[in-house]
Amino acid sequence: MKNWNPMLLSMMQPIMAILFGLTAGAIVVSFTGESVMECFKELWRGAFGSFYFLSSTMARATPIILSGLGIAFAFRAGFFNMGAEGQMVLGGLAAALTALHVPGPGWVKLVAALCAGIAAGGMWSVLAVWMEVKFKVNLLISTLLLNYIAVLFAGYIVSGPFKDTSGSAGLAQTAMIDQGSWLPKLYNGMSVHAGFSIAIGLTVLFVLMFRYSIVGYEVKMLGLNPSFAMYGGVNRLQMMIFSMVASGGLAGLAGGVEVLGMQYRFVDGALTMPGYAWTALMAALLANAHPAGTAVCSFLLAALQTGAAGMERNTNVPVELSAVIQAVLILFVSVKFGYSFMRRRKARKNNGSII
Amino acid sequence: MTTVLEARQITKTYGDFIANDGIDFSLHKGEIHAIVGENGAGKTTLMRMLYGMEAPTSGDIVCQGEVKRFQSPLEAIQSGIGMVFQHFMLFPTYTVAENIVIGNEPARGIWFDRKLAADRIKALCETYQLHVDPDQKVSECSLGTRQRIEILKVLYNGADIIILDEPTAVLTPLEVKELLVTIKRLAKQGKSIILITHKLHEVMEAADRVTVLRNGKVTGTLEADRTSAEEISRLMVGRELEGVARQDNKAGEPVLQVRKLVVKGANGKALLNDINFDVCAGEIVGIAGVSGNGQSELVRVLNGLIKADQGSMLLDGTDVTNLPVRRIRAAGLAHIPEDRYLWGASKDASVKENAIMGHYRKDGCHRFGLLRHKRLNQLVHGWVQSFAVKTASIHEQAQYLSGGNLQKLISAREIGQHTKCIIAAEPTRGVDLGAMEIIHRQLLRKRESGEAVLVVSSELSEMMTLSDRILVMFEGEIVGELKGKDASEEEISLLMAGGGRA
Amino acid sequence: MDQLFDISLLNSTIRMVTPILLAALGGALCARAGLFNVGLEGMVLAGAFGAVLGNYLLNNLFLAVMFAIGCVLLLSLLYGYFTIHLKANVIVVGIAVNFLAMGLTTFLLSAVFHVKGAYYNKDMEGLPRLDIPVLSKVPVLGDVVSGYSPIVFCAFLLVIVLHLFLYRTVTGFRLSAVGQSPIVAQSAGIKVRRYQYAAVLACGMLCGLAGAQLSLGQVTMFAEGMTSGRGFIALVAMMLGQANPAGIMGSSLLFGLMDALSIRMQGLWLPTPFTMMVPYVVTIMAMFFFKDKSYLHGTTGSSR
Amino acid sequence: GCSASKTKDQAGSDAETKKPLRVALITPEKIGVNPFFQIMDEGAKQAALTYKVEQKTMESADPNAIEENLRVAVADNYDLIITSSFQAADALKKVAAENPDKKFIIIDDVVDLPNVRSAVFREQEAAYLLGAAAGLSTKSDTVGMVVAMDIPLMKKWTSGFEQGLKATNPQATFLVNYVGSFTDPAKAKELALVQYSKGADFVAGASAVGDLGVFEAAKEKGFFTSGQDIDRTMIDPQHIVMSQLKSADNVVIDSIKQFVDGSFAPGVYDYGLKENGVGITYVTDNNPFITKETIEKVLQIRSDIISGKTSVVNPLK
Ligand SMILES: Nc1ncnc2c1ncn2[C@@H]1O[C@H](COP(=O)(O)OP(=O)(O)OP(=O)(O)O)[C@@H](O)[C@H]1O
Ligand SMILES: Nc1ncnc2c1ncn2[C@@H]1O[C@H](COP(=O)(O)OP(=O)(O)OP(=O)(O)O)[C@@H](O)[C@H]1O
Ligand SMILES: [Mg+2]
Ligand SMILES: [Mg+2]
Repeated sequence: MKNWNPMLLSMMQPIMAILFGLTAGAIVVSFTGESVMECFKELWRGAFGSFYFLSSTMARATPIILSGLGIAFAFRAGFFNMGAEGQMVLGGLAAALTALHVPGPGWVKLVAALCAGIAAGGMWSVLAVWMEVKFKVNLLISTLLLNYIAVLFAGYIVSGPFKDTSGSAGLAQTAMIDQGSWLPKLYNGMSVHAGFSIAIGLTVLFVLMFRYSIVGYEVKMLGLNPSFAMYGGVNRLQMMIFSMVASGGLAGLAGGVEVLGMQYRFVDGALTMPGYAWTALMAALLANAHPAGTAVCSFLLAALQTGAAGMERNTNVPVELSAVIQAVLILFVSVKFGYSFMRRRKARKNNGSII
Repeated sequence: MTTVLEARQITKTYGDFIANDGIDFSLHKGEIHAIVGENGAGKTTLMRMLYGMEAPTSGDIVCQGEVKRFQSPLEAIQSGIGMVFQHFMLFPTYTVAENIVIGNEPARGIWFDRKLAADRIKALCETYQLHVDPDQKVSECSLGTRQRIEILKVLYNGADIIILDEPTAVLTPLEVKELLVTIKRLAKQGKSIILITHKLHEVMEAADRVTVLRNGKVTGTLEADRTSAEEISRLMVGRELEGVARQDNKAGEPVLQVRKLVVKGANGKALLNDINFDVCAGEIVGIAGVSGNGQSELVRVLNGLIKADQGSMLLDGTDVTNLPVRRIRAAGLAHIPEDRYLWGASKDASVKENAIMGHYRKDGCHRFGLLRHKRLNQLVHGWVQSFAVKTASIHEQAQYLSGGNLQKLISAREIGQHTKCIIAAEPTRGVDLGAMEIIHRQLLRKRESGEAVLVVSSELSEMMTLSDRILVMFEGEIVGELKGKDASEEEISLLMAGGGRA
Repeated sequence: MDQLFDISLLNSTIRMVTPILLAALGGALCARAGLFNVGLEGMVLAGAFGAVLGNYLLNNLFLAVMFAIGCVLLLSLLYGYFTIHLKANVIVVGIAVNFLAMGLTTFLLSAVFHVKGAYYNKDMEGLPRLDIPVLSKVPVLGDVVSGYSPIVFCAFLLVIVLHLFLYRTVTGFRLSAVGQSPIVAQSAGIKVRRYQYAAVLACGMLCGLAGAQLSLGQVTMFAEGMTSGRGFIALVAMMLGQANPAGIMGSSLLFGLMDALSIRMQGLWLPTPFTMMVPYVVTIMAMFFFKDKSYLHGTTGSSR
Repeated sequence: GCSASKTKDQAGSDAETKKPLRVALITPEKIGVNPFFQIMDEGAKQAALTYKVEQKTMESADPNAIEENLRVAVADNYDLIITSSFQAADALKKVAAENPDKKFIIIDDVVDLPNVRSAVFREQEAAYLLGAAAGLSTKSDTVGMVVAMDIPLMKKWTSGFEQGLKATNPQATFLVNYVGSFTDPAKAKELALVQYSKGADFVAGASAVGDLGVFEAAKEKGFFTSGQDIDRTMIDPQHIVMSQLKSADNVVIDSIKQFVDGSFAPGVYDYGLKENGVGITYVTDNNPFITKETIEKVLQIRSDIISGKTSVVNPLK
């Protein structure tokens, strides 16, 4: 029972808060003179209204869940990875290039590409670890700055050496990957692809890992009190490398999966423009870095985004306002009403509110 | 005799749990009133209410004849109440003066007059005969100095009523003596003082009256000069203390051998210099010393948390010098750390997660990289029972344990490792008498079963009850060795102060 | 190589750096109060829009800047309410504030000005350029230090003011105490929330100024998303400068100078994406030399 | 999209006679910083009025939304679905192949399917004219261009411009700087100022919203500049002396017209100077930079390009 409570709570609070957020959203909508009920209906329909929309919500949630899990993983071990975006971009790039240039049958390319994505993301985040260990560069800053470098670098690769030369050739993107090495779609004509299954599988794996495995225990202890973990024989450096590699690797996998399952090529900006990494960061923070909670929050945030697109299409709420409504909803989700109210005392004891 | 502060039928409940149950308590002007009780008896809770940090569930607080409802510590401060928390409330990066004046800074217009602050602190130091250097950074101060800073802070804010929550737990004997002298002087100057402590000899030495709490209730308020430590402890624990018996047994082969150990600090200065000693099977060796003379470093280097620059250490015949913590532990070393919140436990983890640290890699506790929860639960339950750890469940967060109970849990964990050698650093700091007995008895039992025990403590009485031999450290060196039986407090104190050097 | 350095390089560095500097100072105040403000980007954007809107509505530059500040104050009040009162996660709220600012400004752009993308009016007046009476006559120095909008001078003045504030005044002292440990500060009788709100509002003011400089000082227009990541650079500058005004000025100038240099390096020998990396790479490398990151402990959680 | 209801009402009047055709325009990004999509939207709205069709514009918030919008448009049974740019090409390839009975148009990229009509522009030809005009007019023999991003697509502008410049003024220096963003007028302005300080007396804007920054720099320092995609000269005719045009609106209007009158056919349509799909405008009166003779020369070059006498190299081929 005790074991379940925190997990249940970490899932319940966002749902509770969404209700408050919807009320606030209703106020915004009513300013535009649209029917509030109509808008929310469209918001719902755009996210879950039909199997098609549900599947695109799932597709959109895929990279968010994966990189969210990555961020949560590092966070559990006590490290803040703000570099998911760069890791994702490099992962996507590596996956695309591998799928294009590695010889062999389609599935070999696919597997190699996914591994390359993980490796690229993992290596990029290990660079930040190296700087932290060697020069005491704060992870938060280095991972943030490495994003810019990764994005610029990927932009160079696909507008220079590995540019797509078919078609109008004016585009910063790689050539299209052969159909044989695409991640299969889960349902015909729907956007959700096998990457979603990978994401769900990994979520379950992490839940189990944190509950039952030695590594999970060590990661958790390191995150809660590094000195205590070190005193008990946990090797901080090893764990730091492990968790940051896992974190970056998951973000890289998110990029790879998006490339191999959605776009079938690496397109400059296609991974950064939708703001997956930021959404993933929010999901991980909202769920307090709990893996299942992170997946649920990722899914809800993705639903919010696809729902907003649906609302845009089918009502007269201007496009710009949907961003406002999203922001308002997120603000309220972030409050975790039920939770923080119950734990206010504890928060005070814990040195205030920060993170 | 005027009553300055009074608690009338105060009750405090946390959910179903009654932390304070109809407490009546009064503090007279100019008296030192000790409050004693087991860990979790509700002492701190009562103080938090008197200081406005918590609101009583029912009952009244009467201050200078008026019923008060403090909304915040600020209001308590304004009514002349000051509190020194056991866990220091100081900003380590600020100077002593800054820490003292904060909240009530001397200012010229909007400007913070640091010079005036320092002058005022100096004057304050003179008045109360408490000496600190106003310009020193708190992070560089010893624990004793920090304690003085806390008291000065309270005095600076003009408090007439001073609450001290276990002020002596972290101090060295010398510092304790000084502190008690200070407290008595303050009482003479008209301040009223509440002193919480687990050490009855301190109560007997300093207090005018004693209030004993047990399970949230007052079991008695006594005049200190008309009672005895035995009576107090009976009221506290609800039974007679048995005392710990020591059997004579012969020391065996050396288990832990330390040779020519040198550890250098960041600036190249030797923190430990040429340390040599053995701890044999069936022997308890005590390490005494004023804090800051290298004991912490010694413990840490033995456990692999810092690296030795020279020298070697052998554990049960194998060389474990500079091995990673895990390897040293696997080779047979257990360790009760001195700072339980920093090293010894994770407040946000559950009791069980805290208890299995260091055990989870043992045979039988894991399979295919997975933890065997059933087995571990059994283990932890066993420890909780045999060490009488008060906790609602082993899945409760460790932060809800009172300090003493947490210490019992840590001791249980480390003693339960069944290693050839155990290092116990300050094993009973902040622990009540009953619990202290349990821990001492367990350490002695280890000795009797032929294991090697190294105790590091600033508590001389503890050192003398437990140790077969006592090593005294001064400035990173071992400056003397005494037989536990023949050692006198004076002798040890002299060595600790560097008297053995010449 | 002499192509790379000239006075206009310094001029352009100072102009480009001002919004970053102001936002970073605001971020530093929040960091000092224990709040890690990721919402700088959105706050500056709101300021930029507010300035143009104020100028359009009130037709007075001073009032326009005040209007910008007012707009951002509202936004930062929201930020403060959620983070301080409701204890929501600061980073999540920061990101939401960024979304909110982006959405609101584009919405209002079309609602008020009936344009999409950007509002530009040739007749709209920008902030005046100020010449410093005597200094501007001095040959080289005069060119470097004068001819900027008042906000530029204001920003550099604020560095000094904030430095004095943080290290010399009672309020600044208490603010830093709050950031170091809210619990300890509270036990010393300091009204922690009040200080946190004050810091957040001051941050809002500075971001309002930053935005006004961007949309009325540097150019005279509003374009959606015109902050283009400056808020995040400000965040980095704040961290690199250890939330200390002089340090922040140093790190902002370093970044600005590298940015200006990277412009000049375009087309020389490196492909453009690599020249564009220069400021980021140099900033990371600069951090190799700053080892004391103690102040970050409460605020971020690189190791909680 | 807020236009749907209006056109619906209008269409209601002759609803009995025949159901109006329905046209969806799906932009690959939000209509905002890029005037190209704005004029496309305007063209579609205008055509909707003229040809009495029901029209709806869907803006895609990010690249992933494009495919979804396309699919929704198909599901909602729009008769003609117009989209644009390379971002939409992959999505369109999929959706169009799955729906062979639907008619699609893609503007600014090629999708080679029997039910898709592709319209592409030869921007380099207009850029060539711009470069030629600049080459003929520059007094300092230095001209510049502020470009949004260093991506291959933008080569059509830079390379075309350079070809025109070198053809008319071989010794002229050509400065190019990249903003690194489509939405950063402040940096674009600084870049224009840098080019001015290096001696450029003409700086062409090719940086989307950033162009406004370039214009402002020109006004401040008194050099000359040009706009892009639509006629920007009226903003400040004294300094913005030319504008390079790309008539996406005309393409949209044309296509809708053909669709309505039944002459719509798939295939690749290439719009250059000849087809009036691209071009440039000049400020003719009171223009100290571009003289009458220059204009005549440029017009000559224009007809040379149209006749094929002068050929402009497509940098992307
Ligand atoms: N906020 C709280 N919520 C729930 N239980 C609490 C809370 N505060 C204290 N307790 C419980 O109340 C009891 C009394 O705690 P208190 O700190 O007063 O004990 P104490 O006498 O100071 O013990 P120690 O000697 O260890 O310091 C403990 O069992 C503790 O777990
Ligand atoms: N919010 C809370 N909820 C539950 N228990 C709490 C809460 N706050 C404090 N406690 C408990 O109240 C007691 C008092 O806490 P405090 O910080 O004073 O430690 P302490 O028991 O005095 O420590 P020590 O033994 O080291 O003396 C502890 O047992 C702590 O676990
Ligand atoms: Mg206590
Ligand atoms: Mg205690």
